Amino acid sequence: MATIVGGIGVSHVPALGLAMAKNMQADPYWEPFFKGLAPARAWIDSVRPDAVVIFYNDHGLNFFLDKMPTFAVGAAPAYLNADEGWGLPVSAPFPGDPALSWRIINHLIANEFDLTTCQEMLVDHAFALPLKMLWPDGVTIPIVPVAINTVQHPLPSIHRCFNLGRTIGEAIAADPSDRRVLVIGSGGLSHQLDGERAGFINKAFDTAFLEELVTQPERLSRYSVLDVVEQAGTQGVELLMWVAMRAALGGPVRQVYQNYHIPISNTAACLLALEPSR
Amino acid sequence: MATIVGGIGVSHVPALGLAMAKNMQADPYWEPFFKGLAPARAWIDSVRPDAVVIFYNDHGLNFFLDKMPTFAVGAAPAYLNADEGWGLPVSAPFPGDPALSWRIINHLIANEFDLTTCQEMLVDHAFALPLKMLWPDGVTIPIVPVAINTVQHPLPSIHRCFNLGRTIGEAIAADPSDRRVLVIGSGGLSHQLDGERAGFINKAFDTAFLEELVTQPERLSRYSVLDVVEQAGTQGVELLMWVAMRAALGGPVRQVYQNYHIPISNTAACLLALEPSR
Amino acid sequence: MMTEPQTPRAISGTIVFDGAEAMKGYALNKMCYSFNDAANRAAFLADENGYCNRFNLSSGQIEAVKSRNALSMIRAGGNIYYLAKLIGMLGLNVQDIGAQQTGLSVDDFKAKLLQAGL
Amino acid sequence: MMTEPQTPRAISGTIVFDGAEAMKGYALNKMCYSFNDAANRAAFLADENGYCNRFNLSSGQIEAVKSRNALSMIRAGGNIYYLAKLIGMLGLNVQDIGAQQTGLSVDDFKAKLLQAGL
Ligand SMILES: [Fe+3]
Ligand SMILES: [Fe+3]
Repeated sequence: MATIVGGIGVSHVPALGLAMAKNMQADPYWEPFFKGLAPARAWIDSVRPDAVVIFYNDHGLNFFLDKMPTFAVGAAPAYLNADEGWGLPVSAPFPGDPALSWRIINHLIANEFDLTTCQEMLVDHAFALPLKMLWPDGVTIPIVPVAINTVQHPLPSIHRCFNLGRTIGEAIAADPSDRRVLVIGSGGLSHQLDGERAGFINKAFDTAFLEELVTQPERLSRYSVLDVVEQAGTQGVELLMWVAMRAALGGPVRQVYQNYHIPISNTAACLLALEPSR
Repeated sequence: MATIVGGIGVSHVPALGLAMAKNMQADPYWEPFFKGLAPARAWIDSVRPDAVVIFYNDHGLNFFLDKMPTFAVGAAPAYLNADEGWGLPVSAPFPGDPALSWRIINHLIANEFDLTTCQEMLVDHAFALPLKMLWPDGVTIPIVPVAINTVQHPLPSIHRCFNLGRTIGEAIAADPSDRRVLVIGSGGLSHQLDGERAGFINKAFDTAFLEELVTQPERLSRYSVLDVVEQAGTQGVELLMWVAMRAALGGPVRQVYQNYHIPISNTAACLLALEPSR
Repeated sequence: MMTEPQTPRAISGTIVFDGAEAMKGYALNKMCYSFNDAANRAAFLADENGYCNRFNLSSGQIEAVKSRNALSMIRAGGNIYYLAKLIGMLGLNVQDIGAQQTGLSVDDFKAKLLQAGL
Repeated sequence: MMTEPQTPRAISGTIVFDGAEAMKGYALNKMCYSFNDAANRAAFLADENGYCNRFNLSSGQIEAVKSRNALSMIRAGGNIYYLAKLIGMLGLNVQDIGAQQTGLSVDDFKAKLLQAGL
C-alpha cells in the first residue's frame, strides 16, 4: 500500500524564483528564507519520497475565466512550465504520474468532488518554485498537480479544501503500489498585492493559523474564505493549499521544521515540514 | 421571488437538426418526433417563462480532455454556437443571463459543488437544438447553460446530478427577482453509437426510467453510471441531464406531455414536459 | 455517497471511455477535436499522414484512421464524441458506422433500430 | 455545509474579485491573460490603443491601462493575477505598485513590510 511520508507547506513568491535565477540565496535579504531549505531537503532525503502530490493555485497561466475550475487535477505524462509574462526563466518539464492521478481522480469523483481533469496542463511558478527549492538539481520523481481556484470568488471553503485533501489522502492510502508520497501545499502566507491595503501582512493570524494547522486543522473551517481575505489578505487565501496538504496527512502529525519570515517581497513567507505520527 | 414554471426533457439527436435545416419535419420518418413539439410549445406559451436553465452535455465543441469539467456553469452575456465538424448549420448567438448565472454559481459553490465557471462558452447542438425546436423563430429569453460531463468516465453519479439540480432549484427559488424559469434537460434516451453494441436501444428501461423520473426520482440513484451504460447504452448516460432537470423542479410534478419514439437516427428520442404540482 | 470508485465491469460490445482509454487515445482525440475547424479538416484531407504526425498519433492510431474502421479507431483510444467529427468529414454518418461496427448492412442496421421500437 | 452564499462584506482597502468584478473586468483580464505570450506583449507595446481595441476594452479600461495606475485598473475590473502580467511587462514589480496603491514611496512601502515582521 502507498503511504504518505510527509507534508511540506511552502511559499511560492515569484521573487524567490528571481532570486534563485540570480543565485542570490545567500544575500542578506534572501538568506532568512533560503536557509530554511537545507533542513527541509535533508528531511526529504530521509523520508525517501518517490512521488509528489502538490496543491497549488494557478496564477493565470493554464486557466482563464472562460473555463475556471474550482478544483483541477492533472493526469498528464509530463507537465510543462511556460512564460508567465513577467520574466521568470522557464523550467524544464516535470514528470507526471498518470496512474496515481487516475487513482485520485476516480476516488474523488466517486466521493462527489466535481473535478476538472487535465491531460495537458501548463504549470506555473506556484508549482515549479517549490519543486525547484526542494530539488535544486531538478525533480525526477513523478508529480500529481492539484490546482485550487484562488483567482475568482466564490472560492471553495476551507471545509471543502480540507475534505479534498483528506479524500486524496484516502485515495493514496488505498493505492496498491508501494509509492512513498510527499504532499506539498504551495502558497501564502498572509499577503495582499492589490488595493489600498496592498502590503498587508498579519503575523498574529499566520502564527495562530500555523499552530492550529498542525494541531487541530478541522477547527480552521470556522473561518469563511472572506474571513481569510480579511485576516490574511487577498492572496492570503492561498492558505487553502496548506489546509488541503495538512488534511491529506490525516490524523496527528509531528512538526519537523518551521521557518517563518517577513517579508519576502510583499509576503509573509514560510516553510513547514510535517510528518504523520505513527 | 423567482419560480420554476416547468421542465422539459428532450433529445438532441444531431439528425433532428439536419432534418430541421432541410425542413423535413413533416416527412414520415421525422413526423412522429416533431409532432410532439406543437403541444410542448403551446404549453410553454401558457406558462410564460422568461428565462431558461438548460442541462446539456458538450460533445467536444467547448471542452476537450485538457480541461474536462464535471460540471460547468456558463456566466456569459451571450453564447455562441459554432461549427462542430459534421455539417450542422451554425445557430445565431443565444442571450445569457449573467445575474442568474452568478446567483446559481454562488449558491452551488457555497453548497460544495466544485464548479467550473465559464464567462465565454461555445454551446453545441445539445444546447442549440432543444431551443431551436421549442422556439423555432429564435429564443429571445436569456439562458443559463449547465454542462455535465458525459465524455470521459468517471462521470458524476445520478445522486450527484440529482443534488446539482435540486441545489439549482433552491438557488432559483431564493432569487429575489420575479423570473419565471423553464428548466430543460437535453439528451438521451437510450442509445449507443460506438462498439459492437452500436444501435443498442432499450425501450423497457427508458419506459421505467421515465416513469420513475416523474414519480419518485430519488429512487433513480440506485443506478450507478455503469448500470446506466449497461441498460441505456454508452450515450444513454445523457439521462443525467433529465435527472438534474427533474430535481430542479423539486417535489411532486404533473406530467403535461410525453412523446417517446424509436428510432431517430440511432436513438430512442423523447420529449417530456413537467409542471410542478402546486 | 460512495466511498470507492466503481468497479470496472465488462459490458458486452462496449468500451467505457475511462482514464485508461483517455490516456491511450489522447493524441487521436486531440486531432479529432481540431476538426471543429474547417481549415483543419481541409489540412487533414490534403495530407492525412502529415496531419496525423503533427498530432503525434501512434502508428497504430494512424493505421486505424487509414482503415476508416470505427471499431479500430475506438480500440486505439478514440472517443466517439471526438471521432464523430472525423467520421462526419469522411462522409459517414452514425448509421453507416453503426452498420460497420455491427457487421450489418446499413439497411439491416436501420431495420434493427426500427425493431427496437416495436 | 453552508446553504447560503457568503454575504459580501466591506473589507477596507480591498476589492474581492467576485462575479460582479469578473463580469466588469472580463475584456481587460482577457487582454492581460494574452500577455503570457511574448509576441502579444510586443504587439501591445508597439500599438497600445490598437491592442486594447482588439480585446474590446471599454474606454474606462483603456484609460486605466494608459494611466499605469494599478488602483484604476483594479477598479476597472482588473484581477491582480492577470494584471501582474501587464504590470511586469511595463517594468514595474509588486513593490512598485504596492507603493503606488498605498501612496507611499517604494522605500517607505518596503519599510512597512519589514515593520510587519517585528
Ligand atoms: Fe501566489
Ligand atoms: Fe448527445
